[in-house]
Amino acid sequence: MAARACSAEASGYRGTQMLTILFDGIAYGMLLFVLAAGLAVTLGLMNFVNLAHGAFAMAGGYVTVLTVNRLGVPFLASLPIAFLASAIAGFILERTLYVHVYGKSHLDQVLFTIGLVFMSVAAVDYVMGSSPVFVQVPGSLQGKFDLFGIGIGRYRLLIIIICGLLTIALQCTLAFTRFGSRLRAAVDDSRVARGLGINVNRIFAFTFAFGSGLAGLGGALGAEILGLDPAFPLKFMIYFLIVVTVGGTSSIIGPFFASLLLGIGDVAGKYYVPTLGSFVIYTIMIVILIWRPQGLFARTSSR
Amino acid sequence: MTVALETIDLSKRFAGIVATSNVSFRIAKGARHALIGPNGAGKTTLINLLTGVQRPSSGRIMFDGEDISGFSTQKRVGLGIVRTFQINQLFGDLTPLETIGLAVSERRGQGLDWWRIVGSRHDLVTEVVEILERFHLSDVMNTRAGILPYGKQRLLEIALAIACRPRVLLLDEPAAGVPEDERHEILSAVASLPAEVTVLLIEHDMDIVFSFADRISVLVNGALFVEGKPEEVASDPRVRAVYLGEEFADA
Amino acid sequence: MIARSTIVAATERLAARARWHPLEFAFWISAFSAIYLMPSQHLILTEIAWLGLFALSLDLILGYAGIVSLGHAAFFGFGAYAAALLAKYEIINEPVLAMLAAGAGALMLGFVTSFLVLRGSDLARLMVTLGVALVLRELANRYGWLTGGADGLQGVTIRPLLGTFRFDMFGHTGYAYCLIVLFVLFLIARRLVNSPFGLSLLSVKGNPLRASAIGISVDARLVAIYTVAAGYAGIAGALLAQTTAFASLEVFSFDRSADLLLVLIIGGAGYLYGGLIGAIIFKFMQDYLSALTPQYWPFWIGLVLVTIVLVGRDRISSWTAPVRSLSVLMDWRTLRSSQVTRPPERTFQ
Amino acid sequence: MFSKSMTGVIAALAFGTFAAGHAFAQDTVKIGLVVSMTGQQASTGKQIKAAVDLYMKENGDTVAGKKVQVILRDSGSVPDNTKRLAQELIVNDKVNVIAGFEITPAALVVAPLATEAKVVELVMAAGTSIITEKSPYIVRTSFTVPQSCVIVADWAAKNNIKKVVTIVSDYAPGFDAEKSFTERFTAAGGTVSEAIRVPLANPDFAPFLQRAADAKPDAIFIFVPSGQGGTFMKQFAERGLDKAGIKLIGPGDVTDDDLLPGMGDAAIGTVTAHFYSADHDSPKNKAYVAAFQKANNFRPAFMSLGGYDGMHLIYEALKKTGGKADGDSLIAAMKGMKWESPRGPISIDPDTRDIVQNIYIRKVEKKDNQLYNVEFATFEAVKDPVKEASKK
Repeated sequence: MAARACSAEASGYRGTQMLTILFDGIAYGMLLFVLAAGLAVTLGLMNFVNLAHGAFAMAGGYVTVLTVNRLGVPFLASLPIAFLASAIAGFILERTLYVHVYGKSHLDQVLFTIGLVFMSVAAVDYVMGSSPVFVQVPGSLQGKFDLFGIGIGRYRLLIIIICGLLTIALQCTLAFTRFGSRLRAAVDDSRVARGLGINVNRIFAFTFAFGSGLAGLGGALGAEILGLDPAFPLKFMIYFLIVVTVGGTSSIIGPFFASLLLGIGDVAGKYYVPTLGSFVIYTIMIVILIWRPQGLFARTSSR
Repeated sequence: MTVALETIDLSKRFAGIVATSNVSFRIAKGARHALIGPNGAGKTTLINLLTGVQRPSSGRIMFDGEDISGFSTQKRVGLGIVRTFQINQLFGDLTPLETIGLAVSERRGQGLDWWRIVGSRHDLVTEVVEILERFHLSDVMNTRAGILPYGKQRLLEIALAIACRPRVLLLDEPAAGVPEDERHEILSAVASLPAEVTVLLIEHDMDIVFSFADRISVLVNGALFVEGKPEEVASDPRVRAVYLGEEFADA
Repeated sequence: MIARSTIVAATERLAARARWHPLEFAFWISAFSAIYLMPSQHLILTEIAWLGLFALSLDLILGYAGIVSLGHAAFFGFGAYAAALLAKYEIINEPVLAMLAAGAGALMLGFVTSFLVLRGSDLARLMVTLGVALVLRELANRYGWLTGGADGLQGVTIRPLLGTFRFDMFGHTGYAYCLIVLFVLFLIARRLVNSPFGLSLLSVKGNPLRASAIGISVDARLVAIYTVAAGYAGIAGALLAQTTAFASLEVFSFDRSADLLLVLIIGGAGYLYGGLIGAIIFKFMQDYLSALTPQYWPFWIGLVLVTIVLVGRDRISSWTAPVRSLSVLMDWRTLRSSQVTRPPERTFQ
Repeated sequence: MFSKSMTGVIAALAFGTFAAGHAFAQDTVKIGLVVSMTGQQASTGKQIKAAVDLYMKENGDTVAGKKVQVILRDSGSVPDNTKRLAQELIVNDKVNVIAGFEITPAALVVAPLATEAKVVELVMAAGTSIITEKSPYIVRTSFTVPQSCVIVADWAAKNNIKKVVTIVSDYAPGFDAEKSFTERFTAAGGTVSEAIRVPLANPDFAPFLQRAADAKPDAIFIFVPSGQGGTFMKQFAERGLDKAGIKLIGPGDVTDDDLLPGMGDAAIGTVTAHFYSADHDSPKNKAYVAAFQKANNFRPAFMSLGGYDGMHLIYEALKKTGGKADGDSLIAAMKGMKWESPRGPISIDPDTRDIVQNIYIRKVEKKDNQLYNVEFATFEAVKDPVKEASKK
């Protein structure tokens, strides 16, 4: 009797633990999505492999650190600033540099963007120093509270809310606005879209800037959880790439689910089998890519 | 007659669309067989099926009485079923010399030979040169295929197929897009193909068809419509209606 | 009736690509004379030698078969750990044999993983190759009892070469050893790319559809060359491990694969010398920069990459003009060897 | 091919003359400083570099009639680079001392060179105990991980902490920390309910912390390499563990002075044992901190001391040998050297060539709105416990 009660309690406890882990995983996943969404679009739209995407995320992160810690801007207010800063940076780079590389081979694109990563890493190191930095997050966002025994980290909750809203907004833009339809047309087949008189380049420039902005926002939000130092773009590049390759680039729903899978898998893996490391994730990625080279969620109808 | 290549109820469907429906026809050994039909009649699909680029949804392909439906492209090439392409599919970076040299060494099963230097085999080179000469390519044998004049590229296309020693040769519009003055070279090359080689010619140009073929199959909407001797087909009213009529309308 | 002269000419032309050019002799003579002329440089020259071999192996798949890889370090690392472990646990004490064994191991690994890169877009290939390297890195990290994990494999002692030449602190033995291995493997590679097999690789790279239409089994050829390249990379790794008597997780790192691409691109892909020349330029450049500004040299490396791409690899390669002329004489194909990947088709839809 | 011989020749000339020039210039003592200025350990490398520069600024670059010259090389945190760079410094630049090494593998991989070339290897950071045993020419001015761990173990046992979960990074110093703490703590009657190891490369501590928290210990013992402490502390707070009454103890790496200011109030109350705090109350340290912060815009962290005292050790040794700079005389002079460092009184153990220093128990507190490790107990002249144990 007592034994059963106790075991039941234990299992209940385990249950809530699982939910806590799930919660963390979702938060992590959503963060990854916001970070990688831009990459997915640029890839789908221009078939452009941008390994330097993480650099924009890092930029956003450092902007937040500067505005909050040095200028004393409130944390939440600094997020849009981070977004804008990265977006502008993205726009300028796109117009000045990236635009010359679209026509080139994937190898060229990889070389080019890796080069940008190296440069950004060294540059930030020069300006900000190489030790990790932290955003002074308001106390109201620190710590956690319990909800039916589930540990809810305040900050992670914030992440889920913001990223959730962003995702919905993105999906709606793509689904219902004129821009969205043009974008989808361009992603489906840029040649046809051009034929229809859609200015693919302008759409791309805008999307690129927006994607960079999202990355910047992600970087700003992520600094607290992922940590922020000059090596950021290199550390997380792999994760972004996993998200887009596994998720496919024909829609943003694919990358979204891929991010969630990755986030939950990563956190749960570390909690339940801490000894296993990232081994599982990489293996799964390879398997998926062999099984579905176009990505897990790619539309199969398209040739 | 001895049958070289035969299809039995061959069908191919893509996502609902029927590209080839129950095509059953035979090509006699040494025949000069033409396959004609209006655009979108499924001629190219049929070739893809015959060469193994695509797999049939149903039906069989027989070669010398052997069912080869499941064979890979390269295996069929090994058997002697070789094709040319309607749009040039050449190795832009290779010269005709190298292209033919490659094809010959592959045919001789020396493709995995990684130790001997290309051209170290005298008999091979002789054969290569012979083919180049036959297709009037020896003068341009050291020019990149990518920058050859179009007519020469078409010749190389055919020469490349011949280098594989075909027993059945599938010619997909060999003269397509070749300016008038260069055509005769191609046509004579086609005409001078060794008699023992069975030829299936896919062609739009009626002059070529009727000057060349001793048997004609008409394909309409993926199905075999009419088959017979050139004069029969030419005189067949349905064909005139469906196909030639259209042709004339176009002209 | 065929003109004999044509046959002779044809034979000439077909054999031309394989003929040795004076500049090539000069290259190797100066490389070997460095054993005596630049004793103070042997340490860095050693690195150049194995890096050159590593880049050569990438050239085999990238320049000759058009396979893009961001994870070539997988085989390099495998070879390095294999050699180091063989020495540490005194399984094979003679370095040359150990090196060959390591190479063979990497070769097998290459064969197994080659089937992963047959299909899919460039990006998928990039990710798969990268993934393989990451997985190996994780494994090496997991099995710390064997590999030393994050601390690297300590306590490796490399026995004297052929039982007589010990690896001295000045890298004299090391350089001679690496250079000879490099030279032998280069000869084999050179032979290979000028053979009918090499020609068929170019055809597969240029137009797989057509290649299969003349009876070439494309997949088999890709598997073959990928396997060979993996073996080369493994041997390069083994050379690193043996000359430093050490192996750490870094051998698998992404940066290594990325640097490797840079090395090959600097020299130019598709004529075998690209990797070697790239290694020379890259190493001296890196050495110079990192001595000049120890903190921020990656910035300049990055700048070089970006510039190379923006200016265009073909044009950049012209600043290695003498080298180029050599390559041109050897094989005009290198003028376009920069087309290592087909123009991006919409593979991601 | 041209470019090869060209580059080769140029390099040969450049380096050649270089090396030659040095070979003749016997009146200079050369110190090869191999640290990572880029890559994972960059922050550590920069601390050391800054301290070395500071020392030379304060004490000039001539000692015992010799000109001291430091040649800096970036190892990029890659051990096999470290080996080659060290090798080149020894062979081509003919350095008298080879110093730096913030990661254990780097320090170990150079040991055979030091022995073969009879050159002093001065370890300014890496903290694994065994290092100094790998060559008779190795001397260490930083610390050994166990030094702090056993002290904090004693302290925990005395301050009714019964049940502990250990979290360490998955590499040699981590194992040292885990081992030395666990042995000492369990010997004193405590229990370690779970031992968690986190991957060294870009870690996400959250899941591990959750796991630790679910074990409901009195305290979590943490060791992570300097530089990762901040992220850890953030996530410790985010888990709400500070509120849950779970104490945080460990060697001082986690509350690295360099990062402490950014950690936020979550860090307050963390009890660590370590050999240096920027808050250490001595005139020498006050001066050191002031000068250091003036020269760089960051606080001196414990890692900087290895560099500062390392230079001091070299200078003093040279004075003692009257400028004789060969490996044997230098190492002989260094053994048993005693002096007052900003961190407090320290000496070099003549038997092990390892550092002997005070270990302080500190608690993170806010002083004039800045977080500091405030020392409240001192254990004097602590030797490396691992070597001590092995002696018995």
